[in-house]
Amino acid sequence: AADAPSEIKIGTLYASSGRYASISMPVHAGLKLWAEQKNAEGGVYVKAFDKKIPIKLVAYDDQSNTATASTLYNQLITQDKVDLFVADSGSVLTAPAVTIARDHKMFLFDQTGTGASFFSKDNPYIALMSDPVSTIWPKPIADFLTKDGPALGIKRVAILYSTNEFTGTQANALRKFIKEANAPIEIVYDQGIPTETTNYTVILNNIRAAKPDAVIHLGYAPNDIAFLRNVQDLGIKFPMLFSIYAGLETELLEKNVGAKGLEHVFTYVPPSEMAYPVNFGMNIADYRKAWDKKYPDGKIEFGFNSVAGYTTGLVIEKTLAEATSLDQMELRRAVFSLSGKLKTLDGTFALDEMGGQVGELTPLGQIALNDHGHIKFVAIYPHDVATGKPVYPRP
Amino acid sequence: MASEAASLLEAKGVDAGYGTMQVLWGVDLDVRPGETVLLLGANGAGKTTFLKSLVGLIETRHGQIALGGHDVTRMRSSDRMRLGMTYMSELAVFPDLSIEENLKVGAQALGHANPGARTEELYGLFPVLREKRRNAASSLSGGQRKMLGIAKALAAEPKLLVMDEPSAGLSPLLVKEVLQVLSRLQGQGLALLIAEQNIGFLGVATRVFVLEGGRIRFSGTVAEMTDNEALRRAYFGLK
Amino acid sequence: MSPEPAPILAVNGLVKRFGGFHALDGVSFHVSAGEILGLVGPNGSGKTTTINVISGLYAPDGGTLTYDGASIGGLASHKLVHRGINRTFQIPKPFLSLTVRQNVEVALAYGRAEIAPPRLSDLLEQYHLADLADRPAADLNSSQQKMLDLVRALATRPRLLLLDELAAGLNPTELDWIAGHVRALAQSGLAIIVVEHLMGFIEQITDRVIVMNAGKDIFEGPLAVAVKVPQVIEVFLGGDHGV
Amino acid sequence: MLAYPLIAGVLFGLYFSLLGIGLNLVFGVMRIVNLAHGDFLMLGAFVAFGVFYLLGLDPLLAVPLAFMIFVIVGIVLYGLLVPRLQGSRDPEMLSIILFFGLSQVIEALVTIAFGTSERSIPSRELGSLTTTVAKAFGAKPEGGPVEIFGQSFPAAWVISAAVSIIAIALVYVYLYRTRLGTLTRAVMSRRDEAFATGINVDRVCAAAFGIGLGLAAIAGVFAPFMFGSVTPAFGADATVTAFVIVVLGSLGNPLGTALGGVVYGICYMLVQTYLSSWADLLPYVLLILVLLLRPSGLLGRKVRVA
Amino acid sequence: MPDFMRHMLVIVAPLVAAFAILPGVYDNHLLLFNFVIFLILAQGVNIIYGFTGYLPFGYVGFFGAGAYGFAIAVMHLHTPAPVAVLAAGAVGVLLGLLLTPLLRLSGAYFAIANLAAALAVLHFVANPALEQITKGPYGVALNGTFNPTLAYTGAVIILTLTLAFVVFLKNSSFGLALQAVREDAVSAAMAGVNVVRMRVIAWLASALVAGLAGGVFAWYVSVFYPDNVFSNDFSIFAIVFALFGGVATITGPIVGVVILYGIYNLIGFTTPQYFQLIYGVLIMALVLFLPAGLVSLATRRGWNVP
Ligand SMILES: Nc1ncnc2c1ncn2[C@@H]1O[C@H](COP(=O)(O)OP(=O)(O)OP(=O)(O)O)[C@@H](O)[C@H]1O
Ligand SMILES: Nc1ncnc2c1ncn2[C@@H]1O[C@H](COP(=O)(O)OP(=O)(O)OP(=O)(O)O)[C@@H](O)[C@H]1O
Ligand SMILES: [Mg+2]
Ligand SMILES: [Mg+2]
Repeated sequence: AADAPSEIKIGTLYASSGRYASISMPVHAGLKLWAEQKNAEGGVYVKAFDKKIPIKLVAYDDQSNTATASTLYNQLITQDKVDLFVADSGSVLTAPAVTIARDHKMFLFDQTGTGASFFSKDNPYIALMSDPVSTIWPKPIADFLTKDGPALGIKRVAILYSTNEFTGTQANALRKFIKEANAPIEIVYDQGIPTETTNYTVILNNIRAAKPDAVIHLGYAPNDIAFLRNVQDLGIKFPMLFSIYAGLETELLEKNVGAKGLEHVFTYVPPSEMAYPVNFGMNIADYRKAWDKKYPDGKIEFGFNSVAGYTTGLVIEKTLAEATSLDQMELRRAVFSLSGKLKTLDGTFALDEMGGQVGELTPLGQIALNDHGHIKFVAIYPHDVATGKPVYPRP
Repeated sequence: MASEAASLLEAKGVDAGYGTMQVLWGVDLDVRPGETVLLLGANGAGKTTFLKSLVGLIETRHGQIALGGHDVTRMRSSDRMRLGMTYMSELAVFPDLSIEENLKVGAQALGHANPGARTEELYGLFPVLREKRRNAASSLSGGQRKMLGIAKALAAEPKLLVMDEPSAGLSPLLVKEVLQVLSRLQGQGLALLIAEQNIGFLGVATRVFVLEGGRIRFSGTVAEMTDNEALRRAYFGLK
Repeated sequence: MSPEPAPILAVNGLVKRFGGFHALDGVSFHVSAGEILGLVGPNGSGKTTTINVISGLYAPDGGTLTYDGASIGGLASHKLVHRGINRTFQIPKPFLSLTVRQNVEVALAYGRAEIAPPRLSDLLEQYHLADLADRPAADLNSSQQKMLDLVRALATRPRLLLLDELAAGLNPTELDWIAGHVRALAQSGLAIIVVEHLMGFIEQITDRVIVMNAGKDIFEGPLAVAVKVPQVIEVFLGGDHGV
Repeated sequence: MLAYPLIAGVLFGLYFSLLGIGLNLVFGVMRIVNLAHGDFLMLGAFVAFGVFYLLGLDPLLAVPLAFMIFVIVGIVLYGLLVPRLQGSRDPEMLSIILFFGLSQVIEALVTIAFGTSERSIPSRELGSLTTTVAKAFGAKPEGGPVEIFGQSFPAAWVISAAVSIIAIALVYVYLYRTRLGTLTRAVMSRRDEAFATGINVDRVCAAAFGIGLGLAAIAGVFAPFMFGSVTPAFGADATVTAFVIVVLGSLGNPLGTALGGVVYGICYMLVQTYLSSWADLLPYVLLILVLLLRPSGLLGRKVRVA
Repeated sequence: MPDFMRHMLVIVAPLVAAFAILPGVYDNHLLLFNFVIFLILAQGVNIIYGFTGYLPFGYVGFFGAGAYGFAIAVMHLHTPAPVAVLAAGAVGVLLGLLLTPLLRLSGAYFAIANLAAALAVLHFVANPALEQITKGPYGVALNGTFNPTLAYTGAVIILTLTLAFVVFLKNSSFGLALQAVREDAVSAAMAGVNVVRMRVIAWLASALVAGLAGGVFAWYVSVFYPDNVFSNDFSIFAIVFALFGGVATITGPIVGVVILYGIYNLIGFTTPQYFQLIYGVLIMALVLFLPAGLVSLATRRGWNVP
């Protein structure tokens, strides 16, 4: 091909401060790690020009402010004229990018914005890189409860969720899956609470009064931290306790809740614990090493989100190697062509027709402590990936 | 030199004003220990402004102010007052504090630890204040506030008391009582500098200064003032 | 004696309480157009409170207020202003950051509509505020602010004017000057209630005074008579006094 | 069912009072809208992290330490910022901008220094030095829950409520029983008259400002225990909550803040129990209702207008 | 009213013309759009704070309500977008009416109660129980109406109307009366001003302006969450911009937005690393060294700033 550019411009945002900083920064750090690693190798192979070209990451700080994010997204497209357009993480900060991408006919590499409203048949300009869409995410929990639960003695389930898009959608999905299964499972407590909630003592007291066999808590990391700490502070032992971030941001939770507080907690098993076989990019162990080397000060936690950012990088790399031009619809075609074929440390990359991620699913697992008090994961459901049996009820 | 050392308060060539507007032009005034000086002047002549610059509430742009022999021209108000001068402003009270607390603050601002006995004495002067001593000062009527203001300024047992229109708004009865109180305090050696319009105060004054348009127009004894036909006409009103 | 004109304002048994404290405890008096009524009494006897109630700042807790034949107790201040009642404040309350001119302009624009407004420049001139017209009211000292209060009140074209210690802080010459103005206003047909502690001033301008004590009216009549009433002397004047 | 949220409301409410009391001082005395109040709370939490993770000591020791540090920080900041601010025409409103800027700076610096992620301290570490004290409250050793009227509550709640009561009592003593406090209230009441009375207004205000920040920092020490974790962005929400509590109780009155906190706490817990998804709506509705019924807060009083 | 026409010609017309032309020369239309939005909001703050002294700390409540008003009109009533913008304005006014009792409060009490009201509206709108109507926390996606060019035009029209209203306030006895009310409500009443009605009118006008702005904002962005349109950053920015420029003038808030929001974006584009830090320091420095707002530079010299 003719005039190859001297660099491929990838535009993205991050939030160094504010409400969403703690989810945005690890994702962005993962993406940056990928970019720097590639540039150290002289760039990425771009099929459109049939050569290796360095990457230029154009990244602005939106400070968790969505109005700022909108202008900055626009800046990336209209002024910086980036070749590839990557959203900030989390649904709230991704939301403005969705419209803008569509308006400017730019294909949006959506890192972790799982909002159901982003994906529609009439919008071809988006695909979700690493998180499963919220509507299918809790399937393994529901299946475990309805299929294995009754035999274990799980009959009464409590659902507590934070009323935001991310966890609210999961709660709706979970409820639906349980009802559809027609299993002898009763939902004895089902409450949404504000996402800003940071103390659960009174709520826990109410849940306890409902005498559930399993408590499913769906909330963000700070919710999980406060929730699990309160459970510990009150000395309550629910027979089964599920929390999302015990698995997704294990390090963070371990720091804040302590290993003891996580023992026997059910959670999603993150890619870092599954050691998925990869056919592209670093595997989890190598990535961890690279991460620790680049971010030794521990200001940004290694976890699910850091894997997500790196995964975005890998998808982009593979896309560039696949696309015959940098035309946005061609990029889309290339991304979708990877579906089901690309296997990264985050699992199998697979998209539904609207761009939702359906491949990188997270099994249900349970946290156990080894003899040294270190955390390890036992995958429980689905059975084909299971590495052990659940400990139920919690001793 | 001897007379200078004898002055308790001495202002020389004071210029002061607000923002771009100069109000005072080279004002000279002195108060000797135990003396009562009356500052007269028309509405807007600059009496209040001058008192404020004496006690340090506004900056003195030129000139010097000495208090008990110390140059205090650049001193902040709280430090000046610690030298033994208190000020009764036109506002005079802390509206959100009770009467009793107002008196306490008056005393404590200058470091008097136990104002208790003094407070009783002041209540003796103004019984209505004792009656309302737990009420917020904001509930007081205009004249009651004046009483409180006077009492508050006295609570600190100053050597020199600077008062801005103590009689404005007081009933005739109270004006008389205030005059009595002041002459009693004079007897105890308190020096007074009073900006007033009420010529009743001439009775207790030793000397008079008259401000006009921000300049001293006259200074002298009460007798000298009453002898001056033009001044009488201007400041005593003609009937 | 000519028959008394019908009063423009009649106050009957007015009561105002603050918590358990009776600031007004049954005050009655009346005032007619063209008349200057003095309202005097010891500090805290309820003079300002009377004015506050008449001008609608506080609703009365008892008694009646009849203005122009209609009851006005509890009406909002601005409505009373539109009917022709206005006042000055003992502690003046101008619009501090507006200029003197703007202070008066507001009153000119929102005052009583029936009457053609007086000329702003005349008003300022008369009360010695013309030089200060374009300065913020915060730059005025308290007596100038009181004059501004008065000018603002006049700008609303009142028929009943309540003056709360307008003259406190003026020297005798200035008192004469303001007395002349107040008399002229009364001659032009205004009813005026004057609260003041300066007996000379009161003597000079009023025909009749009401002496208040502890929320009640204890005397009505000429000041010359009042000064001989023992109770008035005891609570208000003290000993002998020269008018 | 009702007893639990009520007791919880009182305990947590007392902590809420602690959250607001420093703000009340600063606002009441200087009419400064300290939008960075929550950021000082956050910094207080970081003092606790330091005491625990660097020195390995009981985080309770961070209470006096944080107080002292931030009293000094407050006095210095006062000198740098406030006199200049007071010289302007409308200091109360400008303080909003100034302290908004300060809050941005604090959050940015802390983020640069420590990163953005959540931090906390294990619950049982709070009061580890003073298990005797905890036992006196009926706690089992190792920071187990505390029984009150047969209901169990996190030990941290009880400890912070106790500290809060002590702090409020001390603020009350300071304001109403000490010389400095009387002068402070005089300044609160009318600044210009305070100058005229000979009060060293700057010194009085610097002290109040310092104490206000110190109290914020103390509240911050407990934040990781009461809110699970703390991030550098924690400040903004905390500031809002603190304002709500202070205004609920009425400005300038520490007892009002105590009452405001407890009322807030009880309502919060009741709503969380009976209408949990509306829990965040109700405190605000409560505030509005209280203010409409008593426009100057629960303990506010009416002022004479003319 | 010659001053009215002169101000319209000298200030409003060039500004509106500039924003009509700019999209042709500068491609980041959303940046321009946000400028217009903040110009509207800052003037809205000017109307209520500058002219009546009520600081609307929760101004975003009207903005967010307007945005949801727009969304609901489009989703449920299928109105065309311009009509939905009017509906958004109506929602703002309705919310304003609902909140008129707040005007009984003053100073910080009002500011905080207003903030509480905004948060209450946010939590109300975002409650899952209202999913059928507002989509609760799950966010709104409006497909049929998406049209950035028209939405931008709408915003410029709203800006023009808002400015015209401010010019009117500045040049009418109505505006003067509002300022009188701000200075002293009792005296204003004695000047014959119906204080309550004045305040309510200004309040509703300012609510209308924010509601309309929220409506066009929703129209432009199409996809948003409650957190997006109820972010209190909108309130704080609008207030900071207005105060920084100088309230109770026409030009102050304009200058404030152009400079501060300009710098804000400039920092964002050029030095992203320490964005927050630099912006915070800058704001503090401005307050300390230019405390009375930018227009004071001129007024101090005795110039009259419209
Ligand atoms: N805070 C202020 N800002 C600007 N100008 C002021 C201020 N206070 C007073 N002035 C002006 O200074 C001049 C002198 O005022 P000052 O108060 O000193 O007069 P005064 O002699 O005390 O009069 P009065 O007898 O009325 O009390 C007046 O013209 C007044 O307008
Ligand atoms: N808003 C209020 N709250 C509580 N008490 C009040 C209030 N207004 C007035 N009072 C009380 O009512 C009494 C009468 O006050 P008022 O101001 O009417 O007196 P006044 O006759 O005007 O006195 P002065 O001549 O000193 O101005 C006083 O004792 C005062 O403390
Ligand atoms: Mg004076
Ligand atoms: Mg009075």
